[in-house]
Amino acid sequence: MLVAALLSGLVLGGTYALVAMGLTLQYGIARIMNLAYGEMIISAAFLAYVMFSTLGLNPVAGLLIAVPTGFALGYVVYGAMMTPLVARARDRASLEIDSILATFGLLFVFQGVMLVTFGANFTSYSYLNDPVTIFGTTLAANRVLALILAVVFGGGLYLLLTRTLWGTALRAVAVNPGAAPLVGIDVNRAARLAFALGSGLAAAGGVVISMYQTFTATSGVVFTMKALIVVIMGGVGNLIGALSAGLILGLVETFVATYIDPGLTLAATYTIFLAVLLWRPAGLFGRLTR
Amino acid sequence: MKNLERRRVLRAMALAGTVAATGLLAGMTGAAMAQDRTSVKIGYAISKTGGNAGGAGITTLPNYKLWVKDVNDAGGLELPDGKKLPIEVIEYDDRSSAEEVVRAVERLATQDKVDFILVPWGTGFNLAVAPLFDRHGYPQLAVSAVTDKAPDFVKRWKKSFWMLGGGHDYANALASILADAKKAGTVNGKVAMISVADGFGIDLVTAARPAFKKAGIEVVYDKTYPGGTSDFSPMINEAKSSGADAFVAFSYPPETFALTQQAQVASFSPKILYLGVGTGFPVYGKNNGENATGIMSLGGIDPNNKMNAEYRKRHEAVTGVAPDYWGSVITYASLQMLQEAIKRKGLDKAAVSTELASGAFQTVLGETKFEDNQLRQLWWAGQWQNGQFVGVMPADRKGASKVILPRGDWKKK
Amino acid sequence: MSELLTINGLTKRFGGLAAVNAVSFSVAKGEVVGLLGPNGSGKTTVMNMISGHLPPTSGTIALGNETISGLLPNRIALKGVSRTFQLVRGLPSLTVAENVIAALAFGRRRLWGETARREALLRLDEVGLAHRANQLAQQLTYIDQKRMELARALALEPELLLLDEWLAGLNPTELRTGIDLIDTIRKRGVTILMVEHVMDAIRALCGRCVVMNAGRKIADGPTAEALADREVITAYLGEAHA
Amino acid sequence: MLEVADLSLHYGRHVALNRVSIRVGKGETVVILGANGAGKSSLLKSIAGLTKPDEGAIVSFDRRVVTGMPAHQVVEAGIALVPEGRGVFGDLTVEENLALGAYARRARADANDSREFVYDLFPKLKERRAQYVNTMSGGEQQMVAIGRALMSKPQLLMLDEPSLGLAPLVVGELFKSLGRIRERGLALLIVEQNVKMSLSIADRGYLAEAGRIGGENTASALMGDAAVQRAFLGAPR
Amino acid sequence: MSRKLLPAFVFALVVAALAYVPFIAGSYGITLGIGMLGYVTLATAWALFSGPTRYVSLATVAFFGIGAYTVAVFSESMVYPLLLAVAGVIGLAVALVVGLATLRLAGVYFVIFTFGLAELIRQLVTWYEVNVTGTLGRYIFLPVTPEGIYWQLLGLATTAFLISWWIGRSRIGLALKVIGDDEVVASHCGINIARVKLALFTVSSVLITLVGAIQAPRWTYVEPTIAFNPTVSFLTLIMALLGGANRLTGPLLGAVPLFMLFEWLSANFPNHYSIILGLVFIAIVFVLPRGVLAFAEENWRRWRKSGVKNLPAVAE
Repeated sequence: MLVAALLSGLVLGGTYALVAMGLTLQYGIARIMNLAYGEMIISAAFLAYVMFSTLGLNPVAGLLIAVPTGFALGYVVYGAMMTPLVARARDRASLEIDSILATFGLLFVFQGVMLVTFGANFTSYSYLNDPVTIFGTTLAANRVLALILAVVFGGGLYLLLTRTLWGTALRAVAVNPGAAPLVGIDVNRAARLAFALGSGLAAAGGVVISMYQTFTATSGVVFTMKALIVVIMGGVGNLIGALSAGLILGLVETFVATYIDPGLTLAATYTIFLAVLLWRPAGLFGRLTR
Repeated sequence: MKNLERRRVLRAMALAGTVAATGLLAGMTGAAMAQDRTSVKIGYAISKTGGNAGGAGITTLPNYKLWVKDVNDAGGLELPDGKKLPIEVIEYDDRSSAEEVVRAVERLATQDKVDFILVPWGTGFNLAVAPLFDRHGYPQLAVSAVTDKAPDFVKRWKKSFWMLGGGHDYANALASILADAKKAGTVNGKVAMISVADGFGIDLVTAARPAFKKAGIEVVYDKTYPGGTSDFSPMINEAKSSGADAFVAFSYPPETFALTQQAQVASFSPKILYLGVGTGFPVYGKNNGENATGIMSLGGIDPNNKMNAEYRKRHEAVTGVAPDYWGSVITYASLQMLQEAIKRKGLDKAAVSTELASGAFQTVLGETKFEDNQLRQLWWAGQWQNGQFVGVMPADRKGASKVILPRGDWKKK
Repeated sequence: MSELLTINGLTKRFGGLAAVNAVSFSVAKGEVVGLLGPNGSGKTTVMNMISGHLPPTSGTIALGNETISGLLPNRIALKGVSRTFQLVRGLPSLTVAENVIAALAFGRRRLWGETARREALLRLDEVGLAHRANQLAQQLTYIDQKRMELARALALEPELLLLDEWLAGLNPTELRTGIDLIDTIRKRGVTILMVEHVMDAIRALCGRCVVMNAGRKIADGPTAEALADREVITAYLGEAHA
Repeated sequence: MLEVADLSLHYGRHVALNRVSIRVGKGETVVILGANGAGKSSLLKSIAGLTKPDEGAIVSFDRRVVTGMPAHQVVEAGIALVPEGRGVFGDLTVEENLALGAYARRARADANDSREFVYDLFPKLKERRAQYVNTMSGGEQQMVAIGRALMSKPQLLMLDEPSLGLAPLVVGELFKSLGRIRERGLALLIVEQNVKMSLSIADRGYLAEAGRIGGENTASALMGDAAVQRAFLGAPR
Repeated sequence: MSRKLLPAFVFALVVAALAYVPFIAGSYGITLGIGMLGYVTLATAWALFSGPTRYVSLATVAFFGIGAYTVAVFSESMVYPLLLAVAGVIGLAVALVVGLATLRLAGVYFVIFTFGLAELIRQLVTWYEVNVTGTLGRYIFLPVTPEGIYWQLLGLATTAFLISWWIGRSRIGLALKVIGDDEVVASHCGINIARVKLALFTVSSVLITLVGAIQAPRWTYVEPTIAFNPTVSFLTLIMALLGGANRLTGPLLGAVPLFMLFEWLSANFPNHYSIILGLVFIAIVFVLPRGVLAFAEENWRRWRKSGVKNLPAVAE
């Protein structure tokens, strides 16, 4: 039972972490509070669904199409919508409010387009719904694959951010946007790339989620909120924070469902989240900068 | 001082604007249309966005569209004098908000002055608009509302009709299936049960507990989970190790799909598997294929009912999606009843309501009739058999299929 | 002379760095004391701890017989300490008069309404800003913002006034006015502790100076003596490397 | 090499800089002396592209106009700034900070050589290359900041109060290092309050006062100038 | 004297006119009025705290839902006025606890915290109902007419407006403005920041709770998903920000047109509602970045400047 709960918790947490990583990039580096993030996820889920059911393309291959598409979409959205907002923002707070409002609009546009295209129906398809036994516990192959993908993407992103000059530059912008231009980093360009990268990750998350979850055109906000909670809990812009907060939440949910009461899983999520914030107002790995 | 004055002016402007807007509305509301009738206005508010959009998009909206097309293709709604008037539709999005649905229906009734109003989706929203339907004299054919309080509501709102039964009906039917199976020695009489923490799940589970007890069924696992749960492995593991032969989930569609998949993965194959809303969705059968066979849920159809079969075909042809096996056909039948009542009594809402309450109607369900403003000829339980979700309870109802138990093990793909 | 402000072993650490390290000194009632030292020597940190903006890591600050270290700024303000800030901090969306009323309304006398307005105008008049009372603070020039900030600090009717580089960035004429203004305040019996780089002003106003370097007190004495101290000169001008 | 003409700057109504003109020749070391609030930092920031000066200013470098260029392009032009408060990336390691110093295209190819020079200049950084910068002492952080600026292969290195908050011993080390950098042929523009120390390595100096640049003279002349002392300690009466 | 009394007179006249609306407007007009007044009150109450302090709260629906649920729970066992009082008291208690716990959070952390709070309360109510009372949906059969609800909301909106007006010219209003501009200066002026914030948060929360309590009887049936619908928080926020959260009439000027816009869109474009709404939103952000009122004031100023050339410039 314990191993089972642990593994299911990791699988669930892996998905949370994967979904949150993109948002933490967008918020931490590009400083855009993207409320349409969940809609980007769901769009990718629909894309994966269409590719699977009409082209017979399996979702892992679908990633190769969805992730670049997401990246491109993010790049365009930032260029068209965010650049003017960034240009006119007086300070961080006003950009935050503007981006909340603008992406709130974007949320509706994305959702509307999906509703018109796909209707409001529950959508799902069955892929790799086969049992896999790990340490004597049976898990669904698609969920294990989700965990593996989360690890691959998380690890890939970690390497990208820590081992390449380009990634280091992105982190530098997150750490000290004021000093980044002094070493020749174009902060706006870095922000745009980070936003696009975040969108690409959202697309990856969407494809992964579509493999084992039912979704509708209107379920994006659920993911936005889960991702936000993970991001805030981990500390804004902190990749390791997002990973660990995602895993913690997944484990907490599974353990509460197993040992206490499934009815309290979400309550437990929010309690943990609120407790973390009260204990460390800047999140687990965040630093208060005032 | 200039500053102050400017503020004052702006403040006054703001207030004046508010007053003007309100006055304008008052004027608009008073406007009436008084010309010769060239159409029948039918309106509805439905969740096109928000949390309820998924359910409404499967059960309700396609049927509204199908029915309007059917009627208009046939020349329109027939009135007692034989004249046919086309239907003019006024459609609002209630955005899954109780406040919106109330306002939208109010608008349909008093501003658009529609002849009839079709109901919104969901138990809560049907209750929210019931006082309005009643006050403005519209018959309310509440389809997607499962409530045990229907008899009370009928007393309160004389023109309301409740068409999907109550939690007790479904729970009792399930209890009797379980009891029979226990008697036959098919199962051990232990059941593991989970339910969604939502009006629907709780209604059913609170009805099921006493019903199971009365039928001598022992509930060995009984938990409630919050809506939106995606990982059921803890609950499935508990249920698996509880020694129960039967697993019951009063669940909503996303969870129904997830439970089916995760039960297969966990090789949890109870002899009786009963799942909630969503089991009767065509996509459920499509996704699960052979594995769906034997799974039970609420609703069902009579596979030999030709009219129903024809309806299903037309539904799929017109709307592009197949109807579900529970509420869809009843939604369509409710519209046919309305259509027939109008044919008999015209556009007088009171007369139509009386006719609905007392008359008998030919619908895709066969002959359909309200008892105390409630539709009781329902399939309280159904089961996937041969690629269709057929009604099995009440067993003595005409067209009932026989329950096949135990259901087979999961098939490997 | 009775001591108004007594600082004892005051220390502030940020992470591992001691910005202020075991500093002790006192200021007597009615005195004007300069707190000097090169940039980064910890003067502003001392001011911040006196006004309650930062809690000390260790050590005590007493006002009269009362320990004030560790209290919140609003409590300390009510006990009679007010200040100006190194980078002038106006309240940009308020008018100049409102800036001063803010201090009157929550200060020791809790004035409000017409009384507060009249009083605010008096305070503004003192610093020569009464004619700008109804302008928004953000429309003021730099020097006028400094004046407004001083009026606001005075509105709290402090016993101890902390001036953090209040004269910085003023041109020679403005500087003259500024020095005179501080002198007037001093004559009213307000005790003043000022951080300042404008040495002419220090020499003109302060009877005594406390000099800090790298978080420590290096000199404490009559102004001319303190400024002639070898260690002080080295601290300011540095040492030519050998 | 660097020519600044008529550079003025406002913050709201506050005039921070008033028609300042300075120049720095190739390989020359120039200090700007002056009390706080004299606008020295604003001048460096304007040159580096971090703040936008008022209309009419002309900043040219190597006969190329760089006025109004965004900061990241100014770096490409060959000007590096070590800002007041150092501006290091605290949550990154020493090595990463240095690597980022060579982010500019002009510097990438020679990153390894530059790093060798920096490590040679500050051996301590080599020892601590894997350490997070915000865990280091002020002097070490200043080394990182200077090292990072050197990584961009500048022709002109600008330093804003490099000795700020450092212990006297460390300041001495720092200026020794600056001397070595100077020997490499880099031009240095230093804003500093440590008058003696900075004049000792400088060729020329300017005296800044309340947004204006007053006197200009050779370093040795300034060293004995009473005006300098007065600017810092005032005149005894 | 007339200068002072005129606005008060106009205000009273407007309130009286609005109170008269149910007699002429018909039931849809009343319904519309209820929705509009509801949001005007929510936005005004929200702006009361969040406007000057710039703490963006998403906990609106937490209190709104508490109000609705309290009425649902006690509707059978109490007389109506008491019901509202109890709802208000519960809202107050929760606001105090939450306020004490959260006011040290800032920026986006506060935003997400308040959002999480709304969800947490919803989950806890659900769990309690399921496990303790065994029912989830509750029926409200109160003899309150739409007119009654309208008038109550009008009264509440008027109250919210008057409180907002009073605070704007009272000591505490000044304190809030000072805090919004610079917390450090505020505390150095002797302002007890925590107490001021807590007081305002509580007042704002109680008003919001009462909106929920008054509106709930219209739904007949209440369950947590209905009462704690997060869109309420978002819409309130958007309306207040659009109008300008720092001004007395700002929330009003945001709530009324946006509400009408939503209504018009969902009536005329039920299928493309989302897309159009989204585009309108984005357009608003780009065209009216600082809210309707600020936009109006700027244009007013510009108009004054260009129209009356001989007037000296603002600075003089």
